Amino acid sequence: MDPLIGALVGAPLLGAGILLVGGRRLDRTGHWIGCLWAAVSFVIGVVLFADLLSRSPAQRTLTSHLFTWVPVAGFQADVGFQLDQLSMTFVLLITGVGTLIHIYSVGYMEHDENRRKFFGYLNLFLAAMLLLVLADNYLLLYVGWEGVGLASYLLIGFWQHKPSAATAAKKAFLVNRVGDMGLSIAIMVMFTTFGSFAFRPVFAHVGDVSQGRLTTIGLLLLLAACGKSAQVPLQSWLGDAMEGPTPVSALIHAATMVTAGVYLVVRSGAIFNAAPTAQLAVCVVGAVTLVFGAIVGCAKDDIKKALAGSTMSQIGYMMLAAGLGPIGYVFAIMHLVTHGFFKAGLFLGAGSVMHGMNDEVDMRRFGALRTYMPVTFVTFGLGYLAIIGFPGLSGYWSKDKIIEAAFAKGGTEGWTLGAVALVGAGITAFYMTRVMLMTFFGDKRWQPDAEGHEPHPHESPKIMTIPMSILAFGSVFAGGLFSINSAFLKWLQPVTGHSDGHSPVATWEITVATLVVLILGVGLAWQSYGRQAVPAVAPRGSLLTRAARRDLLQDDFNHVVLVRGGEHLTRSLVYLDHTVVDGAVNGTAAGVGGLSGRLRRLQNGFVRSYAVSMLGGTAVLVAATLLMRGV
Amino acid sequence: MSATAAAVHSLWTTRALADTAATPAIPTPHIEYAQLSPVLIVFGAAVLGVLIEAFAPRAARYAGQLAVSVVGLAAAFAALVALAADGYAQGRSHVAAMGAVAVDGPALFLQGTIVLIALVATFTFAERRLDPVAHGNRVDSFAAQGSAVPGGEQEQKAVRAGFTTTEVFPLLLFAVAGMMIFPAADDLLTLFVSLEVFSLPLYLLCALARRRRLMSQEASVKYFLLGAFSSAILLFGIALLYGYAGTVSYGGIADVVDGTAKLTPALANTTGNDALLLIGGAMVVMGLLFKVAAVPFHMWTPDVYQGAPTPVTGFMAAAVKVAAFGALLRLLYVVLPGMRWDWRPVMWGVAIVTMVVGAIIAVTQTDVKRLLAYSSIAHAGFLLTGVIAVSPSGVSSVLFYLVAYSFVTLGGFAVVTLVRDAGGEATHLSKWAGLGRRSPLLAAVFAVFLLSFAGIPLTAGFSGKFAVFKAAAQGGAVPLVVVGVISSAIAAFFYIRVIVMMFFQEPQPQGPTVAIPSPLTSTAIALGVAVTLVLGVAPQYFLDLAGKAGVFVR
Amino acid sequence: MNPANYLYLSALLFTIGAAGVLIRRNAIIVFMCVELMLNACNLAFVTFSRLHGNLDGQIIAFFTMVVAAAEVVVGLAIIVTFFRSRHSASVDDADLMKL
Amino acid sequence: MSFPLLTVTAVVPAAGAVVTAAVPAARRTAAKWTALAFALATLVLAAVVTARFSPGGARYQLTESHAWITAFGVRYELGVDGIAVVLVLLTAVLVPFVMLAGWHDADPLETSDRRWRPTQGFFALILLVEAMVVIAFESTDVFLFYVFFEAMLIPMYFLIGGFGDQAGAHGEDEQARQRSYAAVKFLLYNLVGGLVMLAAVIGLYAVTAHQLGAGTFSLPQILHDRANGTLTLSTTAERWIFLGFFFAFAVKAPLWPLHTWLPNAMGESTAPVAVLITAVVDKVGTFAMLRYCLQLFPAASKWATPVILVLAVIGIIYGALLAVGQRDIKRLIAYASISHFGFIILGIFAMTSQGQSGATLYMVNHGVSTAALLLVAGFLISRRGSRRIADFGGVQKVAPLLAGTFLVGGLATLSLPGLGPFVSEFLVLVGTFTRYPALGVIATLGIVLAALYVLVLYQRTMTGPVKAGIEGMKDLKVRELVVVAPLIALLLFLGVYPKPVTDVINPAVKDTLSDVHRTDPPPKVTVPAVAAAKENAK
Repeated sequence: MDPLIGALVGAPLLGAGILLVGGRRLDRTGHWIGCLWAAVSFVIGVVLFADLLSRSPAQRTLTSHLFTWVPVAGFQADVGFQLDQLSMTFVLLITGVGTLIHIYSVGYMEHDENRRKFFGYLNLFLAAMLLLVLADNYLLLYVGWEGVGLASYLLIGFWQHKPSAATAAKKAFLVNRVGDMGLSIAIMVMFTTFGSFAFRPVFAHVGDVSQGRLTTIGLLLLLAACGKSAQVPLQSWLGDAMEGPTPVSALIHAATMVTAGVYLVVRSGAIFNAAPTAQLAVCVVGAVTLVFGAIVGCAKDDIKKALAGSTMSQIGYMMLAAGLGPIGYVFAIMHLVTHGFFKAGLFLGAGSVMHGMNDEVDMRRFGALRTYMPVTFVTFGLGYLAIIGFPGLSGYWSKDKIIEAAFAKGGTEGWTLGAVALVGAGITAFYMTRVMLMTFFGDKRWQPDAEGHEPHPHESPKIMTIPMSILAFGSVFAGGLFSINSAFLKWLQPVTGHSDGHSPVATWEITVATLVVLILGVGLAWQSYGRQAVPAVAPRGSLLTRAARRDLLQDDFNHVVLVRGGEHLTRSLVYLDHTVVDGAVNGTAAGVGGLSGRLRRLQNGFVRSYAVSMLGGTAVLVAATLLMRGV
Repeated sequence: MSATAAAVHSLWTTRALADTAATPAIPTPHIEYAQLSPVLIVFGAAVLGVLIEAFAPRAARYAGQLAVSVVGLAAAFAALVALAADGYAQGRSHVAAMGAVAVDGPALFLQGTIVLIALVATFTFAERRLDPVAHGNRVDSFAAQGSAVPGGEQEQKAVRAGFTTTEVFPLLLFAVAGMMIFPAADDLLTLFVSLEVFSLPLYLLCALARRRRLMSQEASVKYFLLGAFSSAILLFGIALLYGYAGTVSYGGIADVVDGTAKLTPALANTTGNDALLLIGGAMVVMGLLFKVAAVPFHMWTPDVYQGAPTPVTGFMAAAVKVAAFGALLRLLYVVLPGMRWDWRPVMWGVAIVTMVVGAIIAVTQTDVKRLLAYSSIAHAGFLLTGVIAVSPSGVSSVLFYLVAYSFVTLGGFAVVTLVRDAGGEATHLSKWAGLGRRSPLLAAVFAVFLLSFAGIPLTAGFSGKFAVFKAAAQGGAVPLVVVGVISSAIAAFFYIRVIVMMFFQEPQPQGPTVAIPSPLTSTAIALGVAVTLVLGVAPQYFLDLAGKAGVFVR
Repeated sequence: MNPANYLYLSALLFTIGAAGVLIRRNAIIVFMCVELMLNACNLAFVTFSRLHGNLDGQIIAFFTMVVAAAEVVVGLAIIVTFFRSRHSASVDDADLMKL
Repeated sequence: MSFPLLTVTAVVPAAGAVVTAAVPAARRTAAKWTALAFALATLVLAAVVTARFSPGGARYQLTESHAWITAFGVRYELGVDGIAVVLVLLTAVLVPFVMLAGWHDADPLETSDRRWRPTQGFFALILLVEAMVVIAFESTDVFLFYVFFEAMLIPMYFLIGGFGDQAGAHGEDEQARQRSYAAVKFLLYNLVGGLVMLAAVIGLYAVTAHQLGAGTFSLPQILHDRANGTLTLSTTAERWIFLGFFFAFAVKAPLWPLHTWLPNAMGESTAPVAVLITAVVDKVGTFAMLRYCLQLFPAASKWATPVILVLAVIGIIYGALLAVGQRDIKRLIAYASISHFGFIILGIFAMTSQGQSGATLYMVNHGVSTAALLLVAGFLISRRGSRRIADFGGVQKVAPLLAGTFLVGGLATLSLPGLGPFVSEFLVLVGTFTRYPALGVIATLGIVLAALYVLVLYQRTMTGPVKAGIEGMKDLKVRELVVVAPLIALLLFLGVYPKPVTDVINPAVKDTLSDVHRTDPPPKVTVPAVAAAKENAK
């Protein structure tokens, strides 16, 4: 079985290699090759899953050590994999959703001459993501970590001729790099602490280390997670990332990559459990982000950006849960999976809409589409219900659990976090309803695009709608299935561990509360977007709205402080390098030259002055000699 | 003879006999002709040259002179080798000619060097392919008739008649003979006389350029006046030393300095008076520093080097340095070692000033010959660092450096003679722009010489520099080494500048042409390159040679 | 009288000669001043010879004279050609080459 | 005596230089092929050297020792340790690519002058540099090393000054001026460094001569004599001599603030020559720090370590920031290199096995990655006839292959995991962090800045709408692909499986560390790392 783990990563990597090296001659078949390798890895994943199920819960950890990577004295980095329930869950999510989105993209990217490259990148992403979740040590995880970063860079900037896309890609990579810095430093600390950075030895010796160090490691890991999972304060790139093709947004920036941060935290549970401060930090970040994202989501008119905001906020939920420790780990992952389904579904829906509307993204120019693209409407709608946590659908099962767990943390922390999570649920309901109404209901607000083509909304081809439907199915039933006598909990528990915190409030009370805020949110949205017509141009809106439209001014802050500041710094440094550092050297040269010119004048061509210098010299010579003797 | 006469004679003689008892008989001097043969051969050749000038028909002179010079010098070199082989370099080295001339390692080594330099110089003197043919006669770089007024009627005639100044060869030979004695001189009188013997011909040679005669004559006048001035000072120094020691022989003075010689108390007020010693010593040293062109006695160098006919410049730059440093070494190591604590600090100062000033002034030069002049000054400074290390390794390092330097210098000036335009040699640097394009080989050769001057590894210059600096450092003069290093960095700058000119700049439209030399000049240049590379890559043999020759007889 | 006085005299002559070299413009005169210096040396030699009671000094004096003579020959030749080509014997006119 | 393999490895390119230079002017192509043939022969020899070298064995292997200049106590001593081997191999690998990339760089514009033979000169000089660099890596005699350390400046100088690219921001004359300025600056900077070192070398000789009776430059002998106490440097002497050596190497490396010659030199010279400078010649500097500074003067090295480390870190950040601020592609890469050299020096003087192995590996990786990036940049520049970033834009639209390879080179430069540089950079950082956490963290900032300047460069040149002057741009030719593809393959290999290289390096590093009496700081919790790996692997 073990070699299969390697094959899991190898298959899409091979695909990527073929597609990128193969060149133009593969243009015609490229996309199918891509889908093929994605599917292969999914199949392998399923096989391995079956294998795991066939074992007793304690035996469900497979490892395979490929080769020694970097051996330098104490520093032993290996290329080795570890497949346990946690990574298995991710493998299935990644390969499954991944494959679906591959297929969807065949249709969506049909008219793009670089489709082959696109699939190459997608495969590359799958490989990197699988490496990330399968690595058995942090350094290899780091490789996958940056690998997905690269894939996301390439895919966001896929339409490189669009400056906005190129900029967004660059921004994404840079912000991620800041996070990666955290991860790499964390690894260094681990190495200096444990003399290793592989999961087993590190987790095994957590006990023998001062809490301070663990907190440091934890916070550094959190920094990394923030970068990858677009958590405050490193969230600013996700919105721009929507410049990429929609399937990318669905796969990378909704379902899988952005959730890597959550994976990192849960995977490092052993460390976090021993470092409460770090855990609290995770909770806070999560809580802040879930509100932040939700607010942003409310204000955006760009459908994808709105969804991006919601992604942020949902991941905030997961982070919050992960920060709660054993109480929350399982639910974090569970929400991650369900979110994978419905958010991917929503994005694909959005993509389908854009596909029908000449790539229009402004919701104020949609409206009344439900009749024109029914399948999209239905799938999107189901995803909508799922995300707002409509009772019985996936989101309900996972999100409520998180809210419950937040309360269960106990103490004021518990109450605050719980409250925040609850409010977040309400806002979620609001902005999702808003998206729903503005897109599919109301009256037509369509407008010709730049080239003046009137939009002719139409249902997307089967190849796109089928994946959408499958995802919709998932977003409806996944949560339920997981929760049947808490199968998911039992499945993950051996890895993450679990404890039922004693919630100060009963489960039913929370459910009721959630429903209440949900109805409030929906109602509010209906009030402002359903009852009255949506203006084609955005009204000025309140201060908060305007701030939210600008991602709550976070970008402006970055721009002023980092970009401007950086520019000034570099410009002054360039000047300094030229004038001071180099100037010193050239100055010396000039000085010698000047001195030379001055000394030259002594050579005035007159014999007599030469004679003077000779006689003077002799006098000095004599005097000096006498002086030496002191006569 | 008649009786009266005899009587008268007897009268005289008896009286003479009467006081012969009082006056001691003066012994007939005993001269070791064999050991002095090299010098004597060269002198003989010179005299022969004069005779040729006097009696041979014009047409025959050039060939005759060339033959005599070459043969004479070759013979002299052979004699030197023979002497060295007989072990005069080490074991049997002693003072010949009644204590006038030393025959020892350094002397033989330096004389050999000088003779070889002279041989190469003879070739460059004899070069007749460079200047355009004048009225059907091949001409060399010397004036048709030295006495004729530049541009005057008489000169026209001389040129038309195809006159050439073949006197240069005997002059060269006389100078060489003087130079050979100079480093071997073992008493101050010989020192002074030989100094004049090689200086006077050089004064004349400087005045004999075919092109730019005014500059040539000016150079000659400057050189002559300053040279005479310096030799006068030197002579006064000698007088004082004589007054101090009562003798002018190196050995004698050294004994007095060491206090080994017993002094007549009656004369104690003058004899052994340190003031005389110090002042006299300083003045003599100054005379030698003038010849080696050390700051502040260097000012004649650029002007003379620029004005003199380039072959002469090359000869002077190489040979005079060798001879003068030889004499300086002998003076400081044989006569004044006892008072090294007095002169060493002073020489420190001179060395530092020489290195730094030479290098710095050169930075802004625009004329190749002046540039090389200043570089020669800087090199004098480097050599002085070797002199200051009072140790055998110091001597040998200086000897080695002199060989390396002199042949590269000869080659360098030989190259300068080849780059010509309408007005003769094109010595202004701006004219050298793009030479690397026009004739890569020549430019490459000159670049090699420059790199050697700059002391880049794998060239003779580096080996020499390393040798002297090493000796200095071992002699405890580390600061001097540091200064040397810094000034060689400065020096590198202007050597590089020339290379930049030659290779990285576009050639100018009416730039100079490169004359195709005869085998004579080619030999000189080739030899320069050979020495540069051999001494740079495999210097061991020559270092040993210099090392063996590193001990002075006393 | 004290022979040392001869030394003072010679030193004086030497100084005068040197001063002349520095001060006078005419090449001939400059040269003559050099000769004067040489003769100052001679005086010194002879005096010392007398003091030491050996003949070396006097012999050297003769040598010096010969050398001086030779110098005159060469020197005058040079100076004359110089004069003929410039119609001036002023050493200050000899400044074609400088810097 | 055995076959003088090392000598031959150096002699072959030297001979090649002579032969190539001798090819008549008209037969330009013949000259190129001759040169390439010799370069490949050298590569084969280098491979043989590597094969014959046994990592576990003696410290210096394949040694040769002959008297050279006994008067100076100089011997012709060759010998390679693991570090030297990999660097020799790197040199031998890069030179053929440099030649291929510069295939047409030295074709004379007008073929009228029969005697003017720039092409022959160009290739001959490259071979000459290779020969000198190789012997410098191989020599175990300080003087021998110094000789070639200095001598290699001359051919480099002619390469820089003689063959600049015609793609400056200014006119032709200004171009020439700039170029010769750069060449002179390069030469003088390094010459001054070298001369300072000369003083130190002489000092070393004086000391050894004074204590051992006969002066010596032989590294093994000096080490041996120091070990058994017959040779002891006084603290002050050791420090002064160390500074003399280090100054020269710091100029060559280059270490901040002695770096300013590099941007000029790399900016004005053609891309292949720039590669030669930064990927081959500069390595001699860092290599020499590792071999001579640390081994000859351990105490002084430790004494100077704090300052050097700080300078190195400054260099990392400073170089990266200036790279961000550049408007000229080649200058940008030059400043990036300065930043990378900061990393290398940091690794060397962190004095941990990770640091030094990382630094050595870094030399290799930096060589390859910079070569890839610079050469592609060169193709780009020669197509557009300009080095100014502003003159480019949207290249990926017209020349996707060019853009792609450029991106890979860039990603290597920002040390993306999976490509060689990542491994070495991480090793250096870890190695530094274990002993100097603060410096390690600051240095880590460098990876963010690296991402910044690389991606900004890529964005401005390759993405966005196609700029005027780019429309007609051709994609990579076969020859160019032959140059780039292997380099990229090499980068991937080094990134995925560097073990073969580290296995060669590690023993040498171990010896060096024992010379400076340094051991790695142990982890807080003693998990025997290998055991941990095993435990992990089971």
